[in-house]
Amino acid sequence: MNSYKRKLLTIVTEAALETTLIREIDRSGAHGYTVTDARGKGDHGVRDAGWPASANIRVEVVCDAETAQSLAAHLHDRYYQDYAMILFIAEVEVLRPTKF
Amino acid sequence: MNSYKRKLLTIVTEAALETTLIREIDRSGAHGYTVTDARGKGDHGVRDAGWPASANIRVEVVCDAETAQSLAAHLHDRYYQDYAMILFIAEVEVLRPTKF
Amino acid sequence: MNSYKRKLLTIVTEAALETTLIREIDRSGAHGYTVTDARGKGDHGVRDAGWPASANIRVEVVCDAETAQSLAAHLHDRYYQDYAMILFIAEVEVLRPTKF
Amino acid sequence: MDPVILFFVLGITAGLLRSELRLPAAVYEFVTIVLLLAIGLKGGIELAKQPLGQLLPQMVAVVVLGFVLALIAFPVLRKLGRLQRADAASIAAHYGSVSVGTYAVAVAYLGSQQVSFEEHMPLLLVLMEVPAIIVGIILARGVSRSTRWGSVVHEVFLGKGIVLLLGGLLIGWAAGPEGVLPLEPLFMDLFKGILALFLLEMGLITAAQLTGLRRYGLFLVAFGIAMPLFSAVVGTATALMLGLSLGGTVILATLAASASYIAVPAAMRISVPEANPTLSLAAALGVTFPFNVLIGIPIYHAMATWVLG
Amino acid sequence: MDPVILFFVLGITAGLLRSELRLPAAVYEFVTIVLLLAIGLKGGIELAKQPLGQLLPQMVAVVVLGFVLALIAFPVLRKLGRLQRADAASIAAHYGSVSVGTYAVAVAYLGSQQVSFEEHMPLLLVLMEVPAIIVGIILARGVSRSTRWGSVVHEVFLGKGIVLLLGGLLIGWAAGPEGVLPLEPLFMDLFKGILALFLLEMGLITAAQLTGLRRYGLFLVAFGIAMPLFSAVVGTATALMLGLSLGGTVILATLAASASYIAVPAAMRISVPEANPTLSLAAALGVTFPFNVLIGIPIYHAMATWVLG
Amino acid sequence: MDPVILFFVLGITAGLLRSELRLPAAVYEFVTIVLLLAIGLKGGIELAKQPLGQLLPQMVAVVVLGFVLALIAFPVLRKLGRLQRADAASIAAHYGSVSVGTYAVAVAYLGSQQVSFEEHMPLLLVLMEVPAIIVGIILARGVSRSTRWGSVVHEVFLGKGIVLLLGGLLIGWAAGPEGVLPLEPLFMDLFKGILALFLLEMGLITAAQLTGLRRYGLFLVAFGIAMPLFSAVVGTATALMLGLSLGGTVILATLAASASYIAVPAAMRISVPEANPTLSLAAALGVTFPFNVLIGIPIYHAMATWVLG
Ligand SMILES: Nc1ncnc2c1ncn2[C@@H]1O[C@H](COP(=O)(O)O)[C@@H](O)[C@H]1O
Ligand SMILES: Nc1ncnc2c1ncn2[C@@H]1O[C@H](COP(=O)(O)O)[C@@H](O)[C@H]1O
Ligand SMILES: Nc1ncnc2c1ncn2[C@@H]1O[C@H](COP(=O)(O)O)[C@@H](O)[C@H]1O
Ligand code: NA
Ligand code: NA
Ligand code: NA
Repeated sequence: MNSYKRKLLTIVTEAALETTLIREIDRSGAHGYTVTDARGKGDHGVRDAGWPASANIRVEVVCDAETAQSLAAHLHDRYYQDYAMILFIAEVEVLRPTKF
Repeated sequence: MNSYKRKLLTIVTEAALETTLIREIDRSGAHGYTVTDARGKGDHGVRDAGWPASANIRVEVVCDAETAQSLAAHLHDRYYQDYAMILFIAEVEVLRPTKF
Repeated sequence: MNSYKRKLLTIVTEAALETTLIREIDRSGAHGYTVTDARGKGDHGVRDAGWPASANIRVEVVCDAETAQSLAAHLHDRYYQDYAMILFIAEVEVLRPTKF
Repeated sequence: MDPVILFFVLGITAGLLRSELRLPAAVYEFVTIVLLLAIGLKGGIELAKQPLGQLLPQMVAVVVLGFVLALIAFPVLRKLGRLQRADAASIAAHYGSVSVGTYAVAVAYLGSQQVSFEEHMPLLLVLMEVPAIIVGIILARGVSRSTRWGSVVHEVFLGKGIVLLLGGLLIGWAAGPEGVLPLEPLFMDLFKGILALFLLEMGLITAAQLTGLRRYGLFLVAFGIAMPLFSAVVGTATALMLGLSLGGTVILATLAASASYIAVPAAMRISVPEANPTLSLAAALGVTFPFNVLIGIPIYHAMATWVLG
Repeated sequence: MDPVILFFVLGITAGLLRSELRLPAAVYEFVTIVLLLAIGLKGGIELAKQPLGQLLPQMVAVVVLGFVLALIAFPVLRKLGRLQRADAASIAAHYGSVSVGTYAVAVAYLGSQQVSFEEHMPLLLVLMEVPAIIVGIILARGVSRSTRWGSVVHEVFLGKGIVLLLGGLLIGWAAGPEGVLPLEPLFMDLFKGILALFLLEMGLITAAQLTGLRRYGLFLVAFGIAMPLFSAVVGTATALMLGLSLGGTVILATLAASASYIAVPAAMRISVPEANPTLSLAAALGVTFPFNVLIGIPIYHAMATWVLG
Repeated sequence: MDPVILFFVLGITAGLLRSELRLPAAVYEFVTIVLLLAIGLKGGIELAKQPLGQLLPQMVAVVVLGFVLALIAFPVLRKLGRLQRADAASIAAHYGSVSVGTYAVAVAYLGSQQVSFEEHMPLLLVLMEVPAIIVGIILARGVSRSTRWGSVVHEVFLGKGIVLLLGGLLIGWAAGPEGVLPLEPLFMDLFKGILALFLLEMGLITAAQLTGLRRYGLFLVAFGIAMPLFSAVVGTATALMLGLSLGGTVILATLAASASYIAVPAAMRISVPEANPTLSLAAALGVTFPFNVLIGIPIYHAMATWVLG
């Protein structure tokens, strides 16, 4: 079976941003996303998920390289300063190129 | 310390499929798997995990390239049509080649 | 926007190890980590998260190659024998090189 | 209107207005588990009081009722609704089976109307969950050799719903009214409060299903209202035949009218995967559940009063 | 000391000692949901008993109170605290709004002191949550065109807190004292037990906020104690003007003195993202919440007794 | 048979039949937290009634009992079971310590047998949790300098179990019988219902441990039954020496016979990581817990009756 290269953009950020972030992803042209609940630590200190204000989410978007780059750049410019957030992009192979 | 190349197959699908999927992974020859609860959106609409019927799982399998390819192809053929499911494969390094 | 190569070290292990593991990560020089709750199966059998003693965590650390290698090697030497644990490292791109 | 219903209305409203209100999955599960055990326990206590043999006619009747309702729904869905074979079979299974949430609302309704009913109804509830699932699978795939009946049986009888209902029944039956007494503060006194939380969540879920509905149109709405009305008539007739009391008749009509959304969706997803779950859930949860809860049960009450009066 | 307060102390202690004790997020949510609904229901029952029109003066007064307290806090934070505009605006919004947890403790306190109060207080609680949020946003950004007021309104009125409080109020009001009776075992009888669990968790959370405090110094501690004392005086004066009873006066003083940590943080995070949430939570949760719960409420009680005596 | 036991049987059965039934982790935690607090509170109320000094002999006795049982178990496990040093030490620690779940079942059992007991037993429960852990660590590693006793003490005394039990004790003691009254609906009235849910989950967990058992054979089964019987005899003798009542004797025998599965596994995992947790959990949860709950407690009751009669 053939496989095709796509990008996996992973975003870890504050749970409070979920609705906003999903709107941004929908607008970016990506076809879907996956969210899991998370906790962690970074420049904004420990976020231990004990209550909504300190919970994180981990969002994954599989999409083409261009969408990944532009979505990442947009999120970076718009949210990095004010929110606890990290972004990273990995290379992945998918089986159905039209799906992503 | 030496490191060895393996594949990381990630599957996001309906929580209802967990038992079935685990059976498939066991049969595939992979040595293990990791499951986390998730929600998301894709071609089958929003799955918001509010109740069991709309919950997703995110399953990871670290294995050799061949197992990853054949398991992915099998899952694709068998479940893609009827279930909300995505698959993607990434390259990873592991420390103990015999474990995976 | 420029992007920079970093490593993503993923650790899946027993939930009981969370505090210890976080201390190790802090010491390793990595700038942060992300934790999600998980379940799974491996050489140490099925860990189904039904209660604390059988729960897993999935920890991710984005850092430079050197830190990833040395942290992985240290965890491997120190914990692999006694704990249910796997480690794998992937290549990722990040936007802000100083953050990781 | 019973205040528990108002919680359902609150949930739907919050869902439609896209409120941030969301109950964690664990809370939904907790509330469901307590409800299922409570219903089972209550029925079991009653079983302890009377010989099971005497209930045999009723037990047989509801099993037949489950089969029949699914078999009637199928051609309607296939012909009038022009649905695909698998979808029609799956929806038929949902409507032949029963909804525990609807049952609980009917119990609460009769309580506040001070109408008593045969307390062994949870036994009939359990019995009526299963037959339609089997009908649905056979309608979808025929009695082919390839159906893994082993795993179907496993899926059906060992699903959360049946295990907790049946477990509760057996425990209630073994422990008897005296034995269950110390469990009552949790399972009986809190029942309505827990039911209120459950209905709040069901309202949120129902609101989400309405999207599915918008996509699949009028037929499902019509079916989701007409089918329970028809089933309630059949249920009432069956109750009459069995000589049930007024309350028992309302309950049996409600059981017949209700459509499953716990046991059947899970079973269909595994055994008839080609059926689109959006369709069946839109009908069962988006239309029939609110219809029964808000309008149906009082209608079935009126119908039973009229028939038995 | 009321035993529920001891649960708060237990939580803080466990948190500061870095105990492994942690309540799962789902338990926190469950406990919060039950508390919010219970408070709403209780207020709603009372509303059913009296004409709403008669409460209009009180309703207007607390809305104004919310505006005023936020407007007073802002320049203090800006000038004395030398905080950035956004931070001062956000903290002002927290202190102009109210804390449901503190309210619940005050209710428990009055209960054990056997002081009665106007039971419609939850209505005032709901009304007082919102105005300060609007003040905070305007203070932070001016009345610029670019503020997406649509999404602000959505965020504010459709957040979990308001939906559950208001929903509870409406259900209690529609169902009346009789109708709510079967819900009482969960929402009334368990109230104090659930509040104890909530305060245990709040203690753990408070302990975590103290880190934030250590970083941002003395001003926040001073403000976090002085502001509630000042607000309580204003609240007491307002209560006097409105002719509230002793209990009602204590409650209104407590509401004024309390700082929000559910509705406001969520709204500020979205609408004034440049404000640092560590600052506002350190003050509201790390200082003011424990101050009110442990020391403030008895002080406000003494104050009201003195004023009204 | 007490109906709460039937919930345990339901859980085991569902687990062995590989039912889909699973309680979310958050529900397990919730139920555990309520049980631990309830047991602590109950003991604390009693402590408020009597001078602590009077209990000193009992307190010392159970601490010694904990040490002794672990020290007896170790050579048996090492010699007869031919287990590795770390494994033997870890299992010895489990059996020298106590199981809160088993204690709760014994309390429920005595309640339905209408046998009263010294209500300060939760104090002894807390005291008996710790000593065996220390024995276990020393047996595994010697009193080497490298053991980080600081983190051991932290792990042991600040684990969830001890914090909640001790916290409950202190709160109950400070608040006294009157003060705790408003908390009773949650912590006392619901106790048996919550215990039922806990035992349901424990049944599911026990069923899962049986796999571990199958792998490690007969010795663990034999030890898992013989050790509690032996410990119960020692416990009964101690109770006799201390002049406890019939109920108190049954409780102390049960405490001695029970094997920890909350505090000890967590502590061993960190402090004696080379011990295989599958072994200790298979014995403590797969054998001893069900043995005590289903058969042991009535035996200890009979034994106490015989000895004291
Ligand atoms: N180096 C890192 N590796 C993995 N996750 C991180 C890292 N840094 C931050 N995070 C996650 O991203 C969240 C926000 O990061 P920050 O904005 O740096 O506080 C943290 O709470 C962590 O969950
Ligand atoms: N492009 C995507 N990126 C990340 N996750 C996705 C994507 N598409 C789908 N998913 C996830 O996979 C699930 C099933 O996808 P689908 O079958 O497309 O509905 C969704 O509910 C999402 O959780
Ligand atoms: N091949 C694998 N792929 C993905 N996850 C694995 C794999 N092997 C083990 N795991 C995870 O790592 C945990 C510990 O592994 P082990 O030490 O092999 O028992 C398991 O419970 C799984 O969650
Ligand atoms: Na039906
Ligand atoms: Na205020
Ligand atoms: Na013991």
